[in-house]
Amino acid sequence: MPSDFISNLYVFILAGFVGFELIKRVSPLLHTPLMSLTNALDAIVVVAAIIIAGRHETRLSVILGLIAVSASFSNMVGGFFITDRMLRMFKTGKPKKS
Amino acid sequence: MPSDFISNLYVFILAGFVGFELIKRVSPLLHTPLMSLTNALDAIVVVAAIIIAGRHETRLSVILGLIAVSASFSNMVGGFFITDRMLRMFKTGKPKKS
Amino acid sequence: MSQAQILQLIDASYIVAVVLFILAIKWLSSPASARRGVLVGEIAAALAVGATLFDPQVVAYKWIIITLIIGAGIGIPLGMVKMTAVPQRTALSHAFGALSAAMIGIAEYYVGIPHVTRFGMGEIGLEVIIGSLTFTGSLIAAGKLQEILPQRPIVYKGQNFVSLSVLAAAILLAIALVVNPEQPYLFPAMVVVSLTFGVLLVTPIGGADMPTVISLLNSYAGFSAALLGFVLNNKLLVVAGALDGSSGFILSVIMCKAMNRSFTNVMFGAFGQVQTSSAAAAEERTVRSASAEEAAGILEAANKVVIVPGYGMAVAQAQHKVRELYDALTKRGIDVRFGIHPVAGRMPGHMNVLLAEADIPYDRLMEMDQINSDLPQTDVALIIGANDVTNPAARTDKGSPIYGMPIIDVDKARTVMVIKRSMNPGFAGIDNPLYYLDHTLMLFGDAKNFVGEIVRELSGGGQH
Amino acid sequence: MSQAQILQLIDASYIVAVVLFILAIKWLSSPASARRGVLVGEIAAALAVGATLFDPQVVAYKWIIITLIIGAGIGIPLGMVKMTAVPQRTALSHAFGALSAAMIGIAEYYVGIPHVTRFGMGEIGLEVIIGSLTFTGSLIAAGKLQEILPQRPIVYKGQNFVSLSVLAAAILLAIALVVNPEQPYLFPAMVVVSLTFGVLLVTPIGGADMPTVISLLNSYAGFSAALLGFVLNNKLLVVAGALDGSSGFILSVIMCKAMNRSFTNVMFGAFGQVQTSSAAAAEERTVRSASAEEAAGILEAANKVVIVPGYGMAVAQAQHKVRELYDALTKRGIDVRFGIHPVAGRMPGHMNVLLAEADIPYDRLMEMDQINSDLPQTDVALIIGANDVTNPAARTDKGSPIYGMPIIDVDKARTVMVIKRSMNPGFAGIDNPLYYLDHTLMLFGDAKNFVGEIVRELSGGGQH
Ligand SMILES: NC(=O)c1ccc[n+]([C@@H]2O[C@H](COP(=O)([O-])OP(=O)(O)OC[C@H]3O[C@@H](n4cnc5c(N)ncnc54)[C@H](OP(=O)(O)O)[C@@H]3O)[C@@H](O)[C@H]2O)c1
Ligand SMILES: NC(=O)c1ccc[n+]([C@@H]2O[C@H](COP(=O)([O-])OP(=O)(O)OC[C@H]3O[C@@H](n4cnc5c(N)ncnc54)[C@H](OP(=O)(O)O)[C@@H]3O)[C@@H](O)[C@H]2O)c1
Repeated sequence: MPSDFISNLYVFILAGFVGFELIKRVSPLLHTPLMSLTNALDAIVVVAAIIIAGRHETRLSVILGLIAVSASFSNMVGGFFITDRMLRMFKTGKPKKS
Repeated sequence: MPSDFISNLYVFILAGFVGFELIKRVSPLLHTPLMSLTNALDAIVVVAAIIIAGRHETRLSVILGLIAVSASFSNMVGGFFITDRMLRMFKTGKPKKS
Repeated sequence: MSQAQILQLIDASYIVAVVLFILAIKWLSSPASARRGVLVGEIAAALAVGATLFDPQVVAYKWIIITLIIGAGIGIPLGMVKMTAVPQRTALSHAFGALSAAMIGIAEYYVGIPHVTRFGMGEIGLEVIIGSLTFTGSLIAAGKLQEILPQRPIVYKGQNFVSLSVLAAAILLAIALVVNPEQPYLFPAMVVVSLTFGVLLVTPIGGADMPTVISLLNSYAGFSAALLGFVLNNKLLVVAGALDGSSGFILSVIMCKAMNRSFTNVMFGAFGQVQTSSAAAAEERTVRSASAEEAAGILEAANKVVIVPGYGMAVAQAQHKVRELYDALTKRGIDVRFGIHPVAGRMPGHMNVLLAEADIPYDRLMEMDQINSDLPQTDVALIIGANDVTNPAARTDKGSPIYGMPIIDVDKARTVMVIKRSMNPGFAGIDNPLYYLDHTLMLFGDAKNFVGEIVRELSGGGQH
Repeated sequence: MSQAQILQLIDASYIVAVVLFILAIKWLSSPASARRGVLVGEIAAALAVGATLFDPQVVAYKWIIITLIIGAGIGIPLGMVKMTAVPQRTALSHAFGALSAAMIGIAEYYVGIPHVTRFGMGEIGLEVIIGSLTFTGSLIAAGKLQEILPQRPIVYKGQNFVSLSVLAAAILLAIALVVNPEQPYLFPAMVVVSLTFGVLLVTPIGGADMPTVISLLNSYAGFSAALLGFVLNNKLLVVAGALDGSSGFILSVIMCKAMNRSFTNVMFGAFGQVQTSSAAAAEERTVRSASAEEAAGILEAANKVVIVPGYGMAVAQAQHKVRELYDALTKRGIDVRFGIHPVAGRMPGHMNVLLAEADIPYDRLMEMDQINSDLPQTDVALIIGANDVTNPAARTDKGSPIYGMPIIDVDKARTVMVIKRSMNPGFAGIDNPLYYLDHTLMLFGDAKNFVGEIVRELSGGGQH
């Protein structure tokens, strides 16, 4: 096992625990926004896509990379956009809270 | 910044979040055992001590390492021991729970 | 600035992004802080993307900028879809996410050979398999939810066997590649087989199980991103993927619990085939139905009303009419609250979003347990396009497919009124004894129109 | 087994250990699962230590085994101390932990030079500074708690200035070493200065603030371990250290909140100097005191009794007598519960442990908020060796040093009885208006004896 793998494994396990502890406490009220937000965060793969496409190695890698760029970036934009749209709709009856 | 440092930093930050989320939910009832348990876990530095002492490089490093071995191992043994002793004392009135 | 410095800045910005990502999810946990969560998420994403553009490896910008703009062009409309279309939008976004993960993995492979190590090959293989099957699987799911594809499960004999052997084939190809990464023709084969498996996996699943499937695909998408992080040794991806993965996983567990069903049952149970038999048995027993006018009268007489919305409210787009009803009743000093079942509708939190869209304050939306303790003291339970989530058979009838599923105990209320178009069953395809109780009134009609009529009655003039 | 394989197994076992460590803390959160938590913690530790012994780098075993045995020999007695000695034991264990962290850091430096990089030097320097100051600081804290050293803060003019400049010196030395790690004589200097700073840091702090200080030192010990993990690139240490560090930090925050004081005030406030002034003012006002017999009578007449224990119960070792009292009263069908203030006693959870030791079921131990809502319906509040945590001045008297500290509102009970030896103030050194209320009875005497007498009265025979 290369040492990179080991340290990535640590990061993965720990991030998994963090995610688990945080997400199981998200109020059911917000489960739909939760889905779209995590989507948007996941779309951070765009950084990898940018590098692949930007390295300009083979025609194939560039094309695949560019597809990945637009696919994931559309997720990022759309995900944040719709999440915020949904959350703006949540209002409390009692004056000033959210 | 060497790359090892970066990955250790990730691990540190994530572990910090995990610790924070978990520990702030420990019932005040158990704050004393919590202290002694985390102590015992912290005593895991003994593994580093064992390696330093075991590598047998300089007389100084061996001596310091051996001091570290007994200091931290005493924490490990004592910490687990007293934590369990305390927890054994916690009994509920209602039959069977803990 | 020297290359080394730039790389350090990129590293630093990624670490900051990771922290902000975690805070984003932390703050999403309550409506009060949720929007702050989105904001930091956006900042983090902008930071990471911005920093990456300065990466010395990136030499060609023109097309990246163009594709980024294209991406934004696709993303914005997808961010503006109607709330009722959110499920299919979500499925589609999983497809996109998985697509890019797969694309990058494939590119890595072809750029890498002949220098791909066995270990690296293993990582890439796994990543590409999961990415590909999630891609096609999510597309099918989106199709079913958009009702382009048939909603009901498409099943044939020995299909689970076929699907699983296709999966096995994909894995075997991956193993073969690990043994010797130097076989470029095996790689495309693996991709194709994985894509096929995605299709086979989702097609046989009934439309109403899609939400669970979506969340499951959500976690796959997340894990493929995390795996990509392993392949590229990019910890930002590992963290983001792990967060997304665990979120999808937890949501699907919650759903399965709320439906009292197991993963395997959802994935391979081919749930939701029309079972007219039980529905037929219904006809004998008598049902009392009522008009909008009568319904309005009963509501006016009540002090405490609980409204239980369901999938039907979503399809009928009735949420705004429901809001009008809520206003009319509260204006009369009647206490109106909403009982939200965790799996009411077609995705977790579906009802909350719709009602919030109609400006109903979220502190009026009660979770199942809260509302169940109040229902016995409730005068009227008004069910709007909900069915399974109110089916008492889940409590009583051991034989019922939904037996054991926690439900909203509307039958405990003094009067029960049910708005739906017919006696047809809900997605579980089973009859609902609730409709035959003496204190139940059926209000037949489309949710939107019927609620509209009630509102008109309440606002005095029933003349039309 | 090949070296590479062994190293992989060690890596694997460390990862498993990390997961188990996290589960250990997760399960500690509730009494029901807490012991399981300890168990997995032990398994993880055994696994990690066991695996490490096979590390190919380890060539000399004899002395390691011997020192391990010595360590166990020290640890076991330290694990058997009386519950009242737990605070000093904890302080001592921080000292040990910090000691080993520092030792290893120092060894790394001398083994490393002349090949220590600047970055590595920075890590080592920081690690050794924190380790050393935590070592001496914890020793002083332990000494104060064990009352070997004077409890009350030792202060002189401009002392904060002196302490901080010593710290500055340590940091400057570290920086000098980073600039050029090749100056072996600077390194010992840095260690000595850091050790000195630890002493200066804790000596001026009052004995009763030690618990906060302990938790703070706890987090330092944790962070030095984590830093050591950075130095040795050992992620197991990083995680364990981070967990320990955050735990110590959170506990000290909780304590400061519960005392309504800031970190800086605790660290540099030199809190708890005797302030007889206010105590003197007391004498004028009248106090009603009562005998064990009267107290017993009042308790017998009550339906709901709340017992509020404090530091006094700990010093008097009265918990077992209190248990007898609890039994005697519950036998009479009286509802007895305990109101536990978060900072009652001398460490967080102190009272819970003592009462649990005396076999009082933990579901009778109520947190401050729970009990406060019940106190108005309580017949008798019996305070045993508690003072500050019951001082109404915290609610009313803006001038009081503890103003704003949340307290247990015993004064709301119908009758208040206070067992303490005198009118002397508690650690905050301030007078307690509670004692002058009309419905307050002072029961003067040592907690253990007095409770014993009450029990004897209750069990009929007061003749002795
Ligand atoms: N939310 C989730 O995450 C999730 C996930 C997986 C599965 N599910 C399943 O989805 C179901 C959700 O339960 P549910 O009670 O919300 O929905 P349901 O059980 O599917 O029932 C919806 C009812 O609404 C009525 N309806 C449909 N269109 C209507 C319209 N235009 N106007 C008025 N009524 C209309 C239908 O009756 P008519 O045809 O007679 O009008 C139908 O009986 C549960 O079985 C749950 O297990 C949900
Ligand atoms: N728990 C923590 O983590 C923590 C941390 C930091 C600070 N503190 C501080 O410690 C204090 C704890 O409050 P507390 O009310 O528990 O204790 P306290 O305010 O210190 O009062 C203890 C009382 O017990 C009495 N006492 C002493 N020995 C006794 C004996 N043998 N028999 C009977 N009574 C005896 C003393 O009065 P007599 O001398 O008249 O008997 C004293 O007034 C708080 O001020 C808190 O801020 C606690």
